[in-house]
Amino acid sequence: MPEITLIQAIRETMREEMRRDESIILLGEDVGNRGGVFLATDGFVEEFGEDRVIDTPLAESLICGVALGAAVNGMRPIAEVQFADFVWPAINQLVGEASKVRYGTNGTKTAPMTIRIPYGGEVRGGLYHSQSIEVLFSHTPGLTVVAPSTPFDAKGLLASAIRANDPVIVLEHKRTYRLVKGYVPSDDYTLPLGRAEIKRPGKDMTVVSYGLILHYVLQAAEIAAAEGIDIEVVDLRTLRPIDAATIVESVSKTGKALIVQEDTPAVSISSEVAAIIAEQCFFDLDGPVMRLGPPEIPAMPFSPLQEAAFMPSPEKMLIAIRKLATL
Amino acid sequence: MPEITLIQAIRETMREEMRRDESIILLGEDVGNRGGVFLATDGFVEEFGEDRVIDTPLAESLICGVALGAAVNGMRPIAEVQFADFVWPAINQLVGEASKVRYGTNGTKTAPMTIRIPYGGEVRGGLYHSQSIEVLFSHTPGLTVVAPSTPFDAKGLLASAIRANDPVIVLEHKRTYRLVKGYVPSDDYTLPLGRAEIKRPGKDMTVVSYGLILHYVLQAAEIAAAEGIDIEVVDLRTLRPIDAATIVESVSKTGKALIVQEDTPAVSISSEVAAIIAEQCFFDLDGPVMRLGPPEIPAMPFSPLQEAAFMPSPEKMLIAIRKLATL
Amino acid sequence: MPASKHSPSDDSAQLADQRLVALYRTMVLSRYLDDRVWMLNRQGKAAIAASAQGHEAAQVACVEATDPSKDHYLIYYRQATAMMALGATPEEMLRGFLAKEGEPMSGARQFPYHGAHPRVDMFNFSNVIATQMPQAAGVALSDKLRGLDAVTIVSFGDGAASQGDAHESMNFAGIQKLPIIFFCENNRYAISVPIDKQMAIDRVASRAAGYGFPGVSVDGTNIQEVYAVTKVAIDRARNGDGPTLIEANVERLLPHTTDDDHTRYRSAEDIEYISQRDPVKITSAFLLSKGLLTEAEDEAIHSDAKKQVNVATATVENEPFAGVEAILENVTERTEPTR
Amino acid sequence: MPASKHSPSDDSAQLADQRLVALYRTMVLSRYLDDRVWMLNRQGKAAIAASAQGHEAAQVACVEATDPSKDHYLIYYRQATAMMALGATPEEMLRGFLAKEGEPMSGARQFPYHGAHPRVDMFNFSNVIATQMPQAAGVALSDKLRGLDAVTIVSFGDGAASQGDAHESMNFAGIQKLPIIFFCENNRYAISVPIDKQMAIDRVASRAAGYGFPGVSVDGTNIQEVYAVTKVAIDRARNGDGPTLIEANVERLLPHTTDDDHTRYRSAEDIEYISQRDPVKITSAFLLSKGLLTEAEDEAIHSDAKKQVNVATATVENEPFAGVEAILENVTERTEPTR
Ligand SMILES: Cc1ncc(C[n+]2csc(CCOP(=O)(O)OP(=O)(O)O)c2C)c(N)n1
Ligand SMILES: Cc1ncc(C[n+]2csc(CCOP(=O)(O)OP(=O)(O)O)c2C)c(N)n1
Ligand SMILES: [Mg+2]
Ligand SMILES: [Mg+2]
Repeated sequence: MPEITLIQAIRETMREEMRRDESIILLGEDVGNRGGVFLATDGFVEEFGEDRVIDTPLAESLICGVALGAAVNGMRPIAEVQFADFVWPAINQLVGEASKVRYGTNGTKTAPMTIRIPYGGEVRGGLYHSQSIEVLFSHTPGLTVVAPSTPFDAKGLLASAIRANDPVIVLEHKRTYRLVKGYVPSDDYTLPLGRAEIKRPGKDMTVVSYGLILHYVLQAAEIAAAEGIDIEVVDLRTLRPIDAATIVESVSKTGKALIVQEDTPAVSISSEVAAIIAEQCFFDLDGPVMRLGPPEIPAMPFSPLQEAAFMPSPEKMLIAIRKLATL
Repeated sequence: MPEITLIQAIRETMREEMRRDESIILLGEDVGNRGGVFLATDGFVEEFGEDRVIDTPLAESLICGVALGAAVNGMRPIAEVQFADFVWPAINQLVGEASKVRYGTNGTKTAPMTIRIPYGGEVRGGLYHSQSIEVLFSHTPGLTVVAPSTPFDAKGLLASAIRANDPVIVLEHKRTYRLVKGYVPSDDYTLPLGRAEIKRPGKDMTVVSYGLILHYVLQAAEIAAAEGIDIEVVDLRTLRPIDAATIVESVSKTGKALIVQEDTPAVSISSEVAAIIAEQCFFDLDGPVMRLGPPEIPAMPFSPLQEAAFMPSPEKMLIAIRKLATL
Repeated sequence: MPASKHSPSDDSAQLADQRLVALYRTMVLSRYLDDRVWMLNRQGKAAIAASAQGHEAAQVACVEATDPSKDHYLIYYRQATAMMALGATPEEMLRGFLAKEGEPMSGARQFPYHGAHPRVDMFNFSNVIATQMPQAAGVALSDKLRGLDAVTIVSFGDGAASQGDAHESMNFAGIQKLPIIFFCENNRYAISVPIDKQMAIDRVASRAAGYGFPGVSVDGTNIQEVYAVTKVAIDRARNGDGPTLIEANVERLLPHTTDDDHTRYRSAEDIEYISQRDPVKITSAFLLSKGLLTEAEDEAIHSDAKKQVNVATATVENEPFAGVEAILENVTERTEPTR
Repeated sequence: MPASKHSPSDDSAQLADQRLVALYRTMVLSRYLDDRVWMLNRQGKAAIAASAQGHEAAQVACVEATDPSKDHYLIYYRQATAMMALGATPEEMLRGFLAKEGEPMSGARQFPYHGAHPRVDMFNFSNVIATQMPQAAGVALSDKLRGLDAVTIVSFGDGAASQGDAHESMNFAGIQKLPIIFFCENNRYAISVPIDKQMAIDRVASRAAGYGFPGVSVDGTNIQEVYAVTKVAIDRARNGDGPTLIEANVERLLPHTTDDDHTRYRSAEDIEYISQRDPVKITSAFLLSKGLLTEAEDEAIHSDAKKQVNVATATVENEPFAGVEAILENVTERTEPTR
């Protein structure tokens, strides 16, 4: 079985699910003849027709609101928000509405919808094609948020998202689409929502991450290993709910924790992970919890030098890792 | 000087600022003849006229977008979002746009605008008139977020917000509007943005909070004092940037920290405060960081029993305080 | 397609006499319930109420033109009368206002009228103005894709017409020729903001031209007229001819909610004027004048409504508040981790 | 007020002959620069480019009707020609594409064309479609409140017209009679989505009727016609008569951006058709036929443009990338705490 890219995994998973379940429809800007700006739906309108692959007007609140209405009325829509930076107009329909459908009707209505959102940077996208937008979704009860880092995880988590009976936000890191390759079984499988995964076992220190950065963490871990620091790498995979048990188990074992993310740190995923560790690992910690992220600036700038300065690179991680190792 | 309510402090501050500075205009739903649904602008249209007190159509993206445009063009607009629950349509203009005006123009343009947002519950508001919406704003570089808990702070922080040369989000807890009274000097003063305040000094434990809950923390602290637990109460006052120095100093002294908030805990202000403590107070901590908040449900329900179950009450705080004291 | 003043011509669009009386009965019941709820609020028993007074004729007539066994109703908070026309009982409504155990729409988690009704497909997820409009387009789209013979009726106020969601949903409905009715209850106010601060045009209905489907403006105090235009729109939608925007011109007889005082922003003349446009009075006068109702029958309808509301109040007032047992349930299907 | 096809009648709305040639010169320069940038992208030097090819006539004509010394321009990403008409130099533009030190709009923090220009009040905070429209209403409002004699011109594509922000801003501008021009460059595509999937009507301009101000649809390849309608609109706005919606019908001659391939979604006939609507060719033919330009002069304009672009490229290509020294600055006025 050949290796495929993460975007191929997304595409094949959607295709398989749409073949399996007629109630799945696709909605978004340019998802039809264009096949999506990242080609996630390449060939879909040809196979499934214009009724199931719907090019919408340029209006994100509409896209997500229509998906919500269709979901409540018995379909399983998959809405594509073209870039994460453009999800803000839809927040009202997602965070305000979709998250509360089941709760606000006390279970009479449900919204089995999937929202796919390409996010993240290092693609020379500048301030408005590079944003990380996970915080608000991950904060919101009623939503589920996944952020796969590998093609294998992408398939399993996307399939679970589509089959879930509640709204699931699927955050796909744009840079991983073609950069990250891996083996993906062609058979039908799903991965549980809400479970982190140890992507590399280790005993000296836990590094928690997700998305593109996870791969840089693995690179840093190899270099650290050569320096005699054995790192356990936790891939969160689901950002809501965060799998506290896996984090706590790992940190209780290693005694040290570093959290690395591409999003700016204040009030973020790394805050929550650090808080979980501070609450639950106090008696096992051998050093302060450390966080590494970009500077607190509005978004990733466009100039290649500025972009590089923004990204947490393996080099920056190694500085933190070496420091934490000696504490 | 008599005690005034928090809403009076807000009203008087806006009135004084508008008398002082002609470039200040008010925008919002029902801010004119109605004087705002909470009467924050009662009498304003009579004093300042329809040109400076503008009833807008029902459209939050418009309100905030217009405020942004006016700010960039030399005015100092104060926009009122009627209830926090209805701010979601405006996120694109606030988080997407306003936050990046200075950065994205490298300083050529600035947006001196104030967005007042009544938030929070315990007002029998149900799922859609009780929400806490601080997370996303507090995460966003380029924004400043204040959340005063007393009339004195409300005046000082609102005046600073209005005079600031960048967008400031002012979160006003609806329940405090009439519940909380205090002395407010009639002279012109401001409070620095970005500074927490010790609202009660103590030596055994630090409790961090803000908004309505701060008052319940103070109540709990009195009871705890009678039980021999001397609590230091930190009022964050500004949620972005969070005043890490004050928190760290307090926790380094007391060795124990509890964070209490009305918002649901996952990926929230309490996460960030816990993370700051975990990063910076490791060597001074005598127990795990504790957090107390409502259950992870979409919002505060309507039934009075359900609402009470949601709120972190002094009783619930005391359970946590007693537990932490013995650890 | 400019906004047109509808003249009922089609015979099928005429209401049978005895249905007229039945609709009037619902209007009166709704009116009594509404007065009661307002009183309960003044007694500190109901947290808040938004009144349908003034909108009753438009609401019963609209519902009458639909088929509750298959159609979808995305309502908004000022539609007590529509809800009752669709079968909500005074007890159910009161459980909403008083947050009582067994409240059917949301288990008293939400404000009155919010949630989903268990028997008819009538729902309103939130208090956020205009969000129901794209959702309604999604409901209608999924019916159309599956070839189902159902129409979606989405209601909203004049204020809602200013929201981006109103524009986006009508535009999409026009493009996709969806089986949907956009039913605007124009009472000329969004809380205190009068219509001339909400739009620079005379009729909301004229916006439909920008979306490629018909817009009709009707006197919302006239049951027959509202019924007729709605029936035409429903038939259009069922025939696959696409959406219609209906603007029912009504008055909001009371302040925005129990929290409001409309004398702050409405002139005395205006308040006097709207009392002349009370649809209950107008409908009663019409039925009496046409001989479809006698004074005695009218009185009986009123006293029956009063009795129903009294009985319901007595029953519900003593019920317990909705409890906390289920407060953690129905967040998502899976059990959420608790802290 | 229905959308009207404008027939220039007013004399003041006629462009002087030598201005016509000057505008054509800008169009040609913009065209050469655009081709160059596209080439630099193919060489891996420019990260992305959105081309104004096909929109040039509309843009120069619109700018010509305004007063850059006092008016405000809220542009969007497809307006290289407008920017150059407003004084942006080829060097400045190239610094944007190549992210070079000294890029004037944002210090190369943003995509090309985003940020604010230091000399003219021309800006575009973000790539997010239609957000500039409420902002423009705010700019116009604040001029109006202070009695300033300035007009705000806000430009956007046909796709942007579907956004809620488009509706909300036009509605507000109508209510407040703001001095603003909504200038829609309708190229019939939002990336790949054709106009009939964006709206069920023929003309974006007809939406203006729903907001109480005039809407005009013009041939955007015709400089004189665009100039004339814009001039009328600007005069209206300066006279306090409120907004105008102008729809300039243009073609997008190239794919959406350098990342796009429009053969995936445009037919060969359509691509052939639009090449007939190239405004540079049309304007050149017009000027030649009217005797306002000789073949030799036309050639000189082309070779001069080419030379300017060559010089600019040679200069800018060797400049360093915008550096990281200022990356933490200009977040807010106060210094942000760093971690
Ligand atoms: C998005 C949003 N903004 C503001 C509010 C507060 N609010 C509740 S009702 C209302 C006025 C609505 O007016 P209209 O649509 O005309 O309906 P009516 O109450 O007149 O029937 C407002 C501003 C809200 N619920 N949602
Ligand atoms: C809110 C938002 N959604 C999606 C996008 C992605 N996007 C960039 S340009 C574009 C099409 C815009 O079409 P139109 O407004 O017609 O302008 P044109 O490019 O044709 O000039 C889209 C969908 C965006 N930038 N912003
Ligand atoms: Mg109204
Ligand atoms: Mg276009």
